[in-house]
Amino acid sequence: MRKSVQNMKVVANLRLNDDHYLLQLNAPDQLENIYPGQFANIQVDQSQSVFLRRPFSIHTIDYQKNTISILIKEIGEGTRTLSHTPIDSYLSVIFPLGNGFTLPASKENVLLVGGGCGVAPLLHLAQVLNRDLNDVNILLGGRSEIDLVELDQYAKYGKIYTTTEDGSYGEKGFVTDHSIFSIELDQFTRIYCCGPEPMMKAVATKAKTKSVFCEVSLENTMACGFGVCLCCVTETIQGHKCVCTDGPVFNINQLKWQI
Amino acid sequence: MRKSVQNMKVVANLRLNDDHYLLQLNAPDQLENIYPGQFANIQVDQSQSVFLRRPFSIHTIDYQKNTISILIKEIGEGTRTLSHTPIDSYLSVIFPLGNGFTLPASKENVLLVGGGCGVAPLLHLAQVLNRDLNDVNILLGGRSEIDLVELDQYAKYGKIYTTTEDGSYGEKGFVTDHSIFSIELDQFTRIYCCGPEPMMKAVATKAKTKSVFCEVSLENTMACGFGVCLCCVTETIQGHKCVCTDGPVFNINQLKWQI
Amino acid sequence: MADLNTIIHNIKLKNPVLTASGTFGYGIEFDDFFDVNLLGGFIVKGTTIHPRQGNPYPRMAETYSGMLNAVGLQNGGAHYFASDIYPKLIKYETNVLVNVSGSTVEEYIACAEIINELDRIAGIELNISCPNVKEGGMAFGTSCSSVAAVVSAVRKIYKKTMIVKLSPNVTDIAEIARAAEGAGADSLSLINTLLGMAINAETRKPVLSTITGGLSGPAVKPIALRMVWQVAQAVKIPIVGLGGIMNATDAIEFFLAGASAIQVGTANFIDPLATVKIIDGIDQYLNRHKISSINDLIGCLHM
Amino acid sequence: MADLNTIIHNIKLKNPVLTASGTFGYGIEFDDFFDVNLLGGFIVKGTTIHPRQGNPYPRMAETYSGMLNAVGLQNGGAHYFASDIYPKLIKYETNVLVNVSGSTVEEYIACAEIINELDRIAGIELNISCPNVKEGGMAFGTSCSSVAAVVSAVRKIYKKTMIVKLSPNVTDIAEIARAAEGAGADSLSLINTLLGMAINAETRKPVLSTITGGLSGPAVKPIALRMVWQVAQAVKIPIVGLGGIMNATDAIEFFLAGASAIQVGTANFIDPLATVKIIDGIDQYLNRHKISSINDLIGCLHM
Ligand SMILES: Cc1cc2nc3c(=O)[nH]c(=O)nc-3n(C[C@H](O)[C@H](O)[C@H](O)COP(=O)(O)OP(=O)(O)OC[C@H]3O[C@@H](n4cnc5c(N)ncnc54)[C@H](O)[C@@H]3O)c2cc1C
Ligand SMILES: Cc1cc2nc3c(=O)[nH]c(=O)nc-3n(C[C@H](O)[C@H](O)[C@H](O)COP(=O)(O)OP(=O)(O)OC[C@H]3O[C@@H](n4cnc5c(N)ncnc54)[C@H](O)[C@@H]3O)c2cc1C
Ligand SMILES: Cc1cc2nc3c(=O)[nH]c(=O)nc-3n(C[C@H](O)[C@H](O)[C@H](O)COP(=O)(O)O)c2cc1C
Ligand SMILES: Cc1cc2nc3c(=O)[nH]c(=O)nc-3n(C[C@H](O)[C@H](O)[C@H](O)COP(=O)(O)O)c2cc1C
Ligand code: FES
Ligand code: FES
Repeated sequence: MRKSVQNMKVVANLRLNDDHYLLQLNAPDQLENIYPGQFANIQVDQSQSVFLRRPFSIHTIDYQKNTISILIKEIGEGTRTLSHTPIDSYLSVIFPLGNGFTLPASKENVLLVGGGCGVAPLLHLAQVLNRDLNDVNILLGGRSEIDLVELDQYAKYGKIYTTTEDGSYGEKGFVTDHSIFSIELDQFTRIYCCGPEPMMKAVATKAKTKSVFCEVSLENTMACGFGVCLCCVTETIQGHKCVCTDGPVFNINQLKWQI
Repeated sequence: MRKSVQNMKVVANLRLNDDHYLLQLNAPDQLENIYPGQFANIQVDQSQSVFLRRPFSIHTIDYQKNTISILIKEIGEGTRTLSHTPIDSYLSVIFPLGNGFTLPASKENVLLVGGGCGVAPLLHLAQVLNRDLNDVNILLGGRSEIDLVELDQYAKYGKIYTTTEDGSYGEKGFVTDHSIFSIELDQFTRIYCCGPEPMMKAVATKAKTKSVFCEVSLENTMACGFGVCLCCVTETIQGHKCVCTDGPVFNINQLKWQI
Repeated sequence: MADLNTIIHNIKLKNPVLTASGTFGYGIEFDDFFDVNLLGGFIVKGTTIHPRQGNPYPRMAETYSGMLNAVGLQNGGAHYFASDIYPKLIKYETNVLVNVSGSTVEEYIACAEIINELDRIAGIELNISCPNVKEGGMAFGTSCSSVAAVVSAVRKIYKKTMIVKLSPNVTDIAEIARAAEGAGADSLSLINTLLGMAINAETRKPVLSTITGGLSGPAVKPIALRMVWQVAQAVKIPIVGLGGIMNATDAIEFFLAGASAIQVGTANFIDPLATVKIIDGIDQYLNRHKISSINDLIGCLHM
Repeated sequence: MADLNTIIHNIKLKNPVLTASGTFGYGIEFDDFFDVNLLGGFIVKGTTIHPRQGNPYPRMAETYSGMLNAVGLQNGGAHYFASDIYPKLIKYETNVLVNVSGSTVEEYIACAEIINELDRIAGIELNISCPNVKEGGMAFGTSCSSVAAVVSAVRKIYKKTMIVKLSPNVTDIAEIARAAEGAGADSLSLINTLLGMAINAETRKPVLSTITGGLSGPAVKPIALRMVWQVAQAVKIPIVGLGGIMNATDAIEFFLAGASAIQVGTANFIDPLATVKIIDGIDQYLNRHKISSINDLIGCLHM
């Protein structure tokens, strides 16, 4: 689908836990193919101090109902304002932006790793991978049980593994402490990872050790989101690349991470 | 009542016509004496482009329910945003500000003249004058019938006269074209006037000709509303005076109007 | 409760929050809102030797995240201040400073001499940066030689703390700051307003009676912060930072950039309680970061 | 439909709306959003003779009604532009201009010489005002002598329309404008970004890798408008106004202040359709006010 600016109607706004909200947005124009990992840049016009748009991964797409959903974690004024958008109001959304994850050409055994709000793009990814008949394994981590939102949704598309730092659910520890990393990592042909940078670096290190294909979805502060301001660069082996257009998904071999 | 900053709850928001809204605001602290003609300075924090507060006359007060009401005419971004404030949300309000109208010491025959949104402070004024047993006459003008909002409310406190520019209600013409000005003006001991500046000047001219006491309520752009920025001055015979603290009500003899 | 005490030359501040001249009246106007003694101090409105009517209306234009003003130093003059206002200010236990302005060096001197006689005035802030007067004002603040001339002249006759308030409308703020320091300033405050303009597209006229005016408010904060940081590298005397401070976070940023105290200006119009909230917020920040004194924050930007 | 045609020296514009360098990529990035040929023209990103990696991340900080950037002229260099980008731009029927930058006068000349060879480039915008590069850039734009030096040097070798883009970080913009005019500029564009700074109070570090950066967006509009107005009184060559233009009303204000055309910068990030909405809005304004041509608005501020 070509990127465009659309006024989307908020048709549902669900509070998942303390600071996570699920917004469902209805598009005026027919949605076309959106790739897992692509994102939307949303205007926040109900706040005095927010000036720029805020980027959010496309969490799910419903081509029948012509809606996308966005998973929002409140961290500042922009996310707070957006997560309180009343139903039936409109948001200006630029989408779809960026490149998605590289999908397997034929059936593979894949692992999705997500932590914190990094899980957002993984639901759509899991759904597409499952549709394409891959073996989908999904490892989700959080600080505590309450952070593991929408497990039932993920379970529709693959096998679920979980960790919590306090041990309240699943294995205790960080995602990289999960037993899957010590025993079974080679069985996966691809790892897709999304979450806080230290977590993605830890996963990338494990993947690199076992030479498993690994893609990560980066977050950077953005001004435009479509490749014109050059503010969102990350260091790659080919120099500065824009996270918004060359990413947000990068193969770990492209990045200059010390791993 | 001492001026203060209060978070007031919007308990009602009534649309009166195309561009007039009546907001009812509930105060957390017990309201004390507020004088007719005083105003409130309200923060607009739901808009990206509005920075300063917006001043509004106190339209009515209910000391039992602890509410004040504000009559808003939409003219720009600030008034548009405020008039769309949802019920149960909160507004930051500084009030009561400014000096009110000078009330008669004993029973008098008074005329209130209002046009456009200038009518706002006159309802509270009419009520107080009526309570104090004055003969209250209220002349309200508009472009058309639809502009004459809340006539039934005013009628509770005095005798109503009306003009419309298109003749759709009352006498045809501007307020100063009303027959009251040609025949009966001397019978009034006081005229209180509020509305667009050309209208107030026309009324002031009539009052001056017949040497009738006349007070007008001015509007100026304000930054603070409580006398510290010195941005809201008007020319008086004693030099620059602040509309927010020396006014908004001025005796026409104080002003340097060419009348 | 963290230690919020700080010092500007000879003035002890119980906390580093002052108010900006022209935005706090004579303090008295805020008595209804809160106990003004809670402030580290306040700076009363621009005072000149002769009474001034200021500029004609309109004097104000709202802008994106800010405002333009063209008040033009309306005030009753130094004698009126001494006779009519000063007696009302001696009730305050906190520091009161007077912002002194003039059209000529002689006027600055004459005004400062009168203020010098007032015991309870802790110091003056020399305003060489007002963009809203035809003569003098900002003109003094935009070249090193004129800065040096007016500052050294007033220095000769004014004995208490003299803060010099700099104009941001210059190519090289560090050079101006050094000129003021060299001429005897005890402290520098910055920034005054940036010269701006507003036009009403409907009437096709300038909004302000004076065509141009001074821009203040959060819109200017990034410029103010940059200048405070540049000046902090350039001089040894303490800096009072201001320009667009709306909340405690903004204030912390100015301390990190090198300000020993801050002033709150335009924010007073939006929230008359802004200063007290900022004092509270600074205390909370220091506690949360386990910093025992505000002085451990000043100029401590990690590079 | 009012007449929106206007002229900047030799460049005919079908409407007075251009885009600001560094905020519109190479135009191509907007093809998805709208037909770029609707614009009066666009100015591609800052180009230097040698390829530049730009500054390290982070390069951006959001501010009240604005943003700071420290991109630092990341670009593939003039040769890359000529060989790889230019061929993609010849499809456009509207005016394409190149923003030319350098660290030395020689670099400016070398870059302009390459652009001079490109038939379909209508002109250059000489960027003597970039605050985000260590050498050259803004330094050229802040003194009359260096402005004259770089402008006259490039003038000798560049034959088509040369717009000189001024820095707002100066005491006297009119003086700088006259220096550029005297040295052979065909037109002046202003303003580039204002030098600003952002600090993260939590990490106690500057937000930008370069500590300071360039402030843009509606926060700076009043300053930009004032400078356009001052420069319009000072020079005879046409002015291209920019700085914080978000909508048609903002644009009208710049025309009234004396700009013959305007550029839209940061607004493109917030609304990629801002330019087309502004063109529409200008047309509506002219019709509503019964003004037949945009040229009857330019500099027509009622005093
Ligand atoms: C491609 C992409 C996809 C994203 N997808 C999602 C998503 O699906 N759901 C979701 O909740 N969030 C997502 N984010 C992050 C989201 O955009 C930020 O949380 C949001 O912009 C913060 O805005 P704010 O105004 O609430 O916080 P701000 O007030 O802007 O920031 C609060 C604090 O967080 C820091 N911060 C802000 N943005 C980022 C960032 N991107 N990376 C690191 N630190 C930051 C700031 O420096 C500041 O200290 C995504 C970001 C990107 C770039
Ligand atoms: C003491 C006082 C009492 C008031 N009482 C009421 C009231 O009870 N109800 C009510 O609806 N309004 C009242 N007003 C006017 C109200 O404050 C303005 O309409 C409001 O500030 C406009 O804000 P805005 O953002 O909608 O318009 P803006 O976008 O700020 O302005 C739109 C246009 O209107 C002009 N404008 C704005 N404010 C004024 C003004 N005060 N006088 C003349 N022109 C102006 C602007 O120049 C601009 O051209 C009062 C004003 C004052 C000073
Ligand atoms: C309405 C108004 C009046 C001002 N009057 C003065 C003054 O008399 N003397 C002075 O030095 N600065 C004056 N200033 C400038 C402020 O003291 C301050 O330097 C400036 O507003 C920047 O701070 P802020 O953004 O926090 O307001 C005035 C500012 C405003 C908005
Ligand atoms: C991200 C970014 C990059 C910029 N790059 C350049 C540049 O390469 N050359 C240049 O002359 N100006 C550059 N500018 C300045 C803009 O062209 C413009 O002068 C400035 O942003 C003010 O306009 P605005 O407020 O409309 O954005 C850049 C601005 C931004 C925000
Ligand atoms: S956010 Fe502008 S280029 Fe990526
Ligand atoms: S609005 Fe500030 S003094 Fe009247």
